Amino acid sequence: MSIDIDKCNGCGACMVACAVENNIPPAPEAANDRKGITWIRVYKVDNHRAYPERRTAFVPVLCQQCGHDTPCAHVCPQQAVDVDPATGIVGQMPERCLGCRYCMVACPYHARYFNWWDPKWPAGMEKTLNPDVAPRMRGVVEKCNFCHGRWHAAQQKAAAAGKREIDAADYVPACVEACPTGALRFGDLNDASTEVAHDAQRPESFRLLEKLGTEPKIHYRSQRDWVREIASAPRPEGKDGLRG
Amino acid sequence: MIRGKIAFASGMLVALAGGWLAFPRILYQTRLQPVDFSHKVHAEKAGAKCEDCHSFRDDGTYAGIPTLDKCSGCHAAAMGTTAAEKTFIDQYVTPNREPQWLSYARQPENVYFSHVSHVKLGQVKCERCHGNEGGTGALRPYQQDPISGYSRDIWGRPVNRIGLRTEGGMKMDDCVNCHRRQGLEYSCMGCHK
Amino acid sequence: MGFVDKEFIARGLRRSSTGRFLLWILPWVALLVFGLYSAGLCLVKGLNQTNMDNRFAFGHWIFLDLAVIALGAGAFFTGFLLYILKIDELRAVINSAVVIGLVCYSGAMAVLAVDVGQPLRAWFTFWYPNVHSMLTEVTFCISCYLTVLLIEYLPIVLRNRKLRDVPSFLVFEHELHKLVYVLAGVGTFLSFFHQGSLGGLYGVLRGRPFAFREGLAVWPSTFFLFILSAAAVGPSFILLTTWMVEKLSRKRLVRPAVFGRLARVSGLLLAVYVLAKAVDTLVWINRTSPETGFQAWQYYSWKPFGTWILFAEIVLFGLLPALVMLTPRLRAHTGWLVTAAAMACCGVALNRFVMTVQTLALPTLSFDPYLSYFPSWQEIGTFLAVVAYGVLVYSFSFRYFNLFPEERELRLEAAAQEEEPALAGRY
Amino acid sequence: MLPWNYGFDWNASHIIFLGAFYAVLAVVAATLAAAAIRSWHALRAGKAEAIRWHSDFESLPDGDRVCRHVLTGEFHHRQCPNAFCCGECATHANLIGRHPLPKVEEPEEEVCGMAFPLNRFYHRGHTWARLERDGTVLVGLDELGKRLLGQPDKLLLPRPGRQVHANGTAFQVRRRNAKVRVLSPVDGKVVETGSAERGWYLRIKPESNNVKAFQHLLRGAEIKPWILREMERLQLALTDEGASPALADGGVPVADIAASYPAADWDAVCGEMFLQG
Amino acid sequence: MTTTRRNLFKFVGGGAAGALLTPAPWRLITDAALWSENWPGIPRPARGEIRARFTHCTLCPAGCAVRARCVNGQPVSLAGVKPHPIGHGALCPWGIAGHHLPYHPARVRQGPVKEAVAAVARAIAQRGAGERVAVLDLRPGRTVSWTYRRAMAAIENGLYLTPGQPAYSIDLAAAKTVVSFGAPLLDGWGTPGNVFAARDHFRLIQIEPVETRTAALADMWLPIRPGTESVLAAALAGETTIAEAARVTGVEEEAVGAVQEAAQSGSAVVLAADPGSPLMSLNAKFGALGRTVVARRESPLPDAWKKAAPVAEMAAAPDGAIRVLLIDESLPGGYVPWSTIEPKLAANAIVVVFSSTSEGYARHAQYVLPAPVYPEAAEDIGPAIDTVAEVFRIAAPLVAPVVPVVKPGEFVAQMAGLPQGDPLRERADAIHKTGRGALLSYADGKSTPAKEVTADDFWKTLNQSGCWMDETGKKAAPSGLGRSVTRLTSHDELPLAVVVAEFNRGGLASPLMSKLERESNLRMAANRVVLSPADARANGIESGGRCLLETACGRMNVVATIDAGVPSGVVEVAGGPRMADLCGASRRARVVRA
Repeated sequence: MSIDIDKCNGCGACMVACAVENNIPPAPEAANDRKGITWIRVYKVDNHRAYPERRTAFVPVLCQQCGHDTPCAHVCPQQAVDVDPATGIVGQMPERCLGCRYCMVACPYHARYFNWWDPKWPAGMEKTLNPDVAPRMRGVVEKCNFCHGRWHAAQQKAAAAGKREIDAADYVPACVEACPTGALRFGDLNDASTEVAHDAQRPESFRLLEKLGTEPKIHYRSQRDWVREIASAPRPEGKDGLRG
Repeated sequence: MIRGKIAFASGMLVALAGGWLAFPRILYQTRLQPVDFSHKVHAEKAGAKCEDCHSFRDDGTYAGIPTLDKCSGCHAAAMGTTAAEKTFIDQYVTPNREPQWLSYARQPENVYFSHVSHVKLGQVKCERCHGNEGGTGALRPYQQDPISGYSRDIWGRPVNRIGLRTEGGMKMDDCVNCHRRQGLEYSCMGCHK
Repeated sequence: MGFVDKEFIARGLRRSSTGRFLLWILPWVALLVFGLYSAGLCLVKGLNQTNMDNRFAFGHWIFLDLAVIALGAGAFFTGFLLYILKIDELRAVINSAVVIGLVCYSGAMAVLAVDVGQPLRAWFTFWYPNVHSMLTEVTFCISCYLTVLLIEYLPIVLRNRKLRDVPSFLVFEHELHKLVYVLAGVGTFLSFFHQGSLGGLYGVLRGRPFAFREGLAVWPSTFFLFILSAAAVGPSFILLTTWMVEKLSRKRLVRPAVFGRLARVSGLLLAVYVLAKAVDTLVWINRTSPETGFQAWQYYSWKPFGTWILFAEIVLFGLLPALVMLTPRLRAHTGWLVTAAAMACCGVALNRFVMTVQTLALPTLSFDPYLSYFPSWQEIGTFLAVVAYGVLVYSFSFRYFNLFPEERELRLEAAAQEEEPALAGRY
Repeated sequence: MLPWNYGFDWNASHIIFLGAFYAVLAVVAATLAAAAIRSWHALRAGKAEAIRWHSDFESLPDGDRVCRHVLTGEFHHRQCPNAFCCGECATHANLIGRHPLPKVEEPEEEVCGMAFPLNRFYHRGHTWARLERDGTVLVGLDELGKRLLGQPDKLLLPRPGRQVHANGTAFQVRRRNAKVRVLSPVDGKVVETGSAERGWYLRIKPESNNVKAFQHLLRGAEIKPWILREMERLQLALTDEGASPALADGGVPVADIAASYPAADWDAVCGEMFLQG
Repeated sequence: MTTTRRNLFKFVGGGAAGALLTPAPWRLITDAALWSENWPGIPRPARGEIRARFTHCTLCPAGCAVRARCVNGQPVSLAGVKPHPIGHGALCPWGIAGHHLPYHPARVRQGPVKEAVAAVARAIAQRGAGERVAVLDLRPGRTVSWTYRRAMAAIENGLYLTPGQPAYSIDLAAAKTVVSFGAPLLDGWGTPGNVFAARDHFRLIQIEPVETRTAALADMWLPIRPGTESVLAAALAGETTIAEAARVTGVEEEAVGAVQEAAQSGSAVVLAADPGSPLMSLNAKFGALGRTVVARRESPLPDAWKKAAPVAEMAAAPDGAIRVLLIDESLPGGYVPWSTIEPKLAANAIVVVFSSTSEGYARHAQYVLPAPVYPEAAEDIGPAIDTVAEVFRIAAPLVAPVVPVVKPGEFVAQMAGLPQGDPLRERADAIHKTGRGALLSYADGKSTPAKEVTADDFWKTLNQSGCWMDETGKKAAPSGLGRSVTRLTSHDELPLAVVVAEFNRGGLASPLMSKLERESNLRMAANRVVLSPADARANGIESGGRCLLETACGRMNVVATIDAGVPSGVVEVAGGPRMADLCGASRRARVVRA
């Protein structure tokens, strides 16, 4: 996946679409930005300067689907996390998870979320749940899996047509589909012909905390120098410049 | 001393009997299907192939147990004289009420199973997993494990899965074994949702 | 009243009256009940009862578990010294050490059971283990070692005066005790591994440069540091507890020589640990961390975690107590001894705290806020339950089992002293 | 965990890890099993009493484990290495060989006002054994033992036909809070039970009448120093139990010591004197 | 231990040993784990046939085309319609989760319908001379708006009021430069898809006191002193000197110059946060009229509807004259601060609100009647501010109303005794009769000339999967640009200028909005304000602290966030009815600790 930060206006359509697609319940009363569940979260990032030099950018962060010894898959004690050799997508099996949260500790991108509460929808709203995704139970970890429900649907469609290979057009994650500005793009990075593969090669393209060697599969890009700096380690002096 | 041995042995005996004989009976709760339906009869009269009733939709999704309108297609009025049909028509067709069929092979919520990819791509026969349901004269009672909420067919009929025929169960192990044999083992999310 | 449970107390041991004993355990029982209530809340209502969150996925439960298990290392290490290295003086404390180990480990396990979101699935770790995960190693080793401890605890229980009257118990205890060195060996093996893998738990986190360490083969340096530190403070903690029990029960339980020996072992290992830790820290600051793009100084620019924490960990609570325990003149002085032991224990606790809490508090993404966390009363309560449980188990063991084999002897000696020195000389 | 579990494969890491795990389980299980089997055998072989005596002896304070040759002054300081089974003791053998016990004229020894007839053997647990003409052995409490237990509140004698073992329990006495297992001086089968009035408690058909069977028992010249030492121990025990005034040194113990020290924890005192664990 | 007790133990021991050799314990352990997968409280999504249905989003005037993924007819997710020439398949977060609204826990579920009818009838009958019956239509330009106007024409002294609706629309595609005075261009203004499609082709100059989402992505952001926009405008118009403007507004001179240059370079357009703002008249200066700013076109009407009440703004209504006020708040739209409405009401006025939320006018009305919410009601949406073509699109209902609702249109029609009938159908037929334009079908993206389909098919397609569109009409210059002057009564004693940084239309929003407002800090919740560190320090407020927002009209409990990105002297607030009521007239406030 590739994300053009210069396009993102932080509307949050991706976050809502994600929650709708993946049956993520609305926040309980006591939930806050530290206990909530947002498989994709748009962070409001700034250049640590005061008004009027302040400049803001919006950075959608989702599971970076790390490639090389994937931190979370590596530490899970009971194989609830695995990397699909075919797609490179990091899968999380809520039914196998015992909720030790070691994987969350291991993830540098905070892209994993724990079900602190039982999932609850307002009366009647459970009618609007997506049948292709199983709701999770309390006490397990969950995260973005590039809308596997949609992947299954695409496979099923291909199978119905007697094909084993899915049609790329049939499989687009909800966030990408929902993004009104076209900041998010999705495709096969290994296929050089795809847009994303091309995006990944751009000079202004970068990945978060690349030096950790986790080889994330989300390629961000921006023309603004200060935005590209967010890829690197935190700078303490800016810590009070952040909201929330 | 000897009395002690007897006590021990008898305790063991009681436990063994309970665990092997009583437990499987109390573990499952049994429910009857809403209508006494005969696959056999319908196979002869209505359609020879399973797909005739258990059809696929255009997008490849599996329609599963046919809905009432499919039935009322023929059973708008009584065709035979059986009591079963009469009750069916009186209770469901006429008031247009969907019968609450109990699906023996319904996988738990977190399983993604595509019939079309198995039947169409994999060339798997329905009987391979469902046994000869189509040939049965009557619907067997539906048995469910109330704790896990799984149908008994998922786990396989024998409670301990000992002496289970290869197609006898629909547990993850059974899927995996078959997939492994054909080198079709994917990631967790390949079959889970 | 006084004689209610007399027959359960070993002959020749002096124990307070039943009444006073009940008085002593009463507050602890109350604490236990409260703790169980808060633990129940967490189990029934879920972990939303805690103040942990997606960033602080590990809370003070994990930190205290690590600390407790490190302190409990006294059990295996004393066993190792006594049965494998045949340092016979330590027979005087081995029983007590076993009980302490049992308490620490079982307590830690209990808290872990509350800490995980789905305790009903905990056994998956055994059934579908991911053998590459340090946590798997921890789970396996700790549960095995807990079993071993229980078996080691069995003889102590069976030696109870009342139980001994049953011939089969008596004989079994006798036979089992003959084989206890095997268990000690197994225990040592297991403990070395899980103490290590507890350290590995953090060392392998390449996503957390603050914790990430290089190492040998699959084991990061923290693996070995944790083993060392645990082995080092284990004896200190035994020393500390024994001293406390002596003070509380106003009895002499072991000979000063034993204290001395424990301190010497502890001090020596602590010194080695401090050295290793220092080297490791330098390597980490100058190589490991920069390679991941994180400059080490930045970790310490987030208050309150200044460099002082490094100093406290390595010098104040590491080097200092080590020196004290290694200097014969200071060692001879109980006050110094106990203080040093206490400091050593604090040092390890601090180390576990840093590894757990600071690791999580520090931001990794440049736009992360720096977060702080304070446990909720349910979390604290749950842990207090473990403390209370520990005190209770130990109190009962101390009352009804012979935790300090030398106690009777020492009492008679004391009596002899006051009777008349000349006489005493002949015993 | 098992080869047919999902996620298992035969690679090095699985084999090493689970191998180690199962090895540990095996060792622990084996240890337990071994202990169980051996204790079963021991029980079958009736070693229980012997084991009890040995483990008791282990836990006895040094003062109670002094070698009999310290009594006779041949040693200044020696702990008995083999639980008072002098028959197995090489040292004892050659010491006895070099200088046997001096003869004593009087028929009985009178120590601190207590009479100890010399026509019998004394066990260090304050029982005596007298060889009868019919080859049986009478077993009773010696004078000090009597005075310690005074008039027993309860007396548990073994049924005739029961086997008793040297250093094992002969019979049990309850006095105040004291539960005393009086130790048998000899191996043998109980043929008749006596009582306090009759002066003896058990008539035993010993397993053998040869010297070895009585070798571990005190006799003749050993009695006096032994009893003196026992008096000191008693005194020590009493003071330790906070019983004052203690016996004046060499003072004559009253007929019922227990009665005269109501404050003392009699169980502890008797434990000391009757070599209980 | 007695032998019996010992034997009992042995019995139990034997039992335990035996049990381990049976499947029972192991199966129970497994089942316990499986139970944790579906223990009580975890819902099971309904399975069934999955089909796509189409409608239009009524949550804002943009009326984006929506493709709903439905299971057994029940929508489970919404998305835009890719081939749509205006929408380009884009939806905003509110639109994406729109299908949750019928189940919103805070929805108005019942109301005193009969009482309201009776009371209104009585009031109309008994009202004195000169007393008015008024309908306040928050979303003018719909077919139902015409129903209101006809009704008000049918009733003596009827008044049809709106919050004001621009008589122009903006042709972004034709614009090379956009000078926006605080218009949330990239965050809710117009039709998102249309704006973003055009975004790459124009230069955006955002003139705004704080850095909003739009400012953040603008090519040029001019931080301006709040309330001094008119001065800058004057400078751009050449009515004052640039130096003067720079002094007053705090914008650098060269920046002002640059804007002027860009604006005069042709095909520029000036936008204002308030469509009716006098700033819009700048467009005349820059010759945008008829090119980028064109006359708003409404789709054809049945001739029978010509007899309709004129459109008036609330401000224009005579004071104390309105006896009966019916407010159609069923769709969120413009909002007239209550402080503006109150003086217009007669002493014994009856206010009836059709609404699904208790947040808006429901707080002031005697009768609150539950209105249908999207996607329950068949509605049409008038052309959006950035729609140049003539369009007619119907929001076909996707679910039956889950609570007993009152359709405001029918209520008013009945009240005025209008002839029965389906206005939408009538209008559709009228449009079809003209034979102009084309019918765009969403299912296949095909566009067929209207004259080639029958009236019934026309109607059917409009309701199931399409819209009518006529782009042929030529652009005309709008008349009466920015006529209305919004007076800002100044309360200078209040230290802080209020800036609405979070665009919020009011009305219900899906519970999933918690993802943006509470589970992350992406959007400002209604109860939050943002302050500069200086102001916060001055009032002793720390970040996340509870405090009071006080204006001339009242006070409100809020949570403060401190952000160095906010200029001192400014308090950022989120929009919404409450906030509008709170600082409707004046735009100044004070924040104090609670």
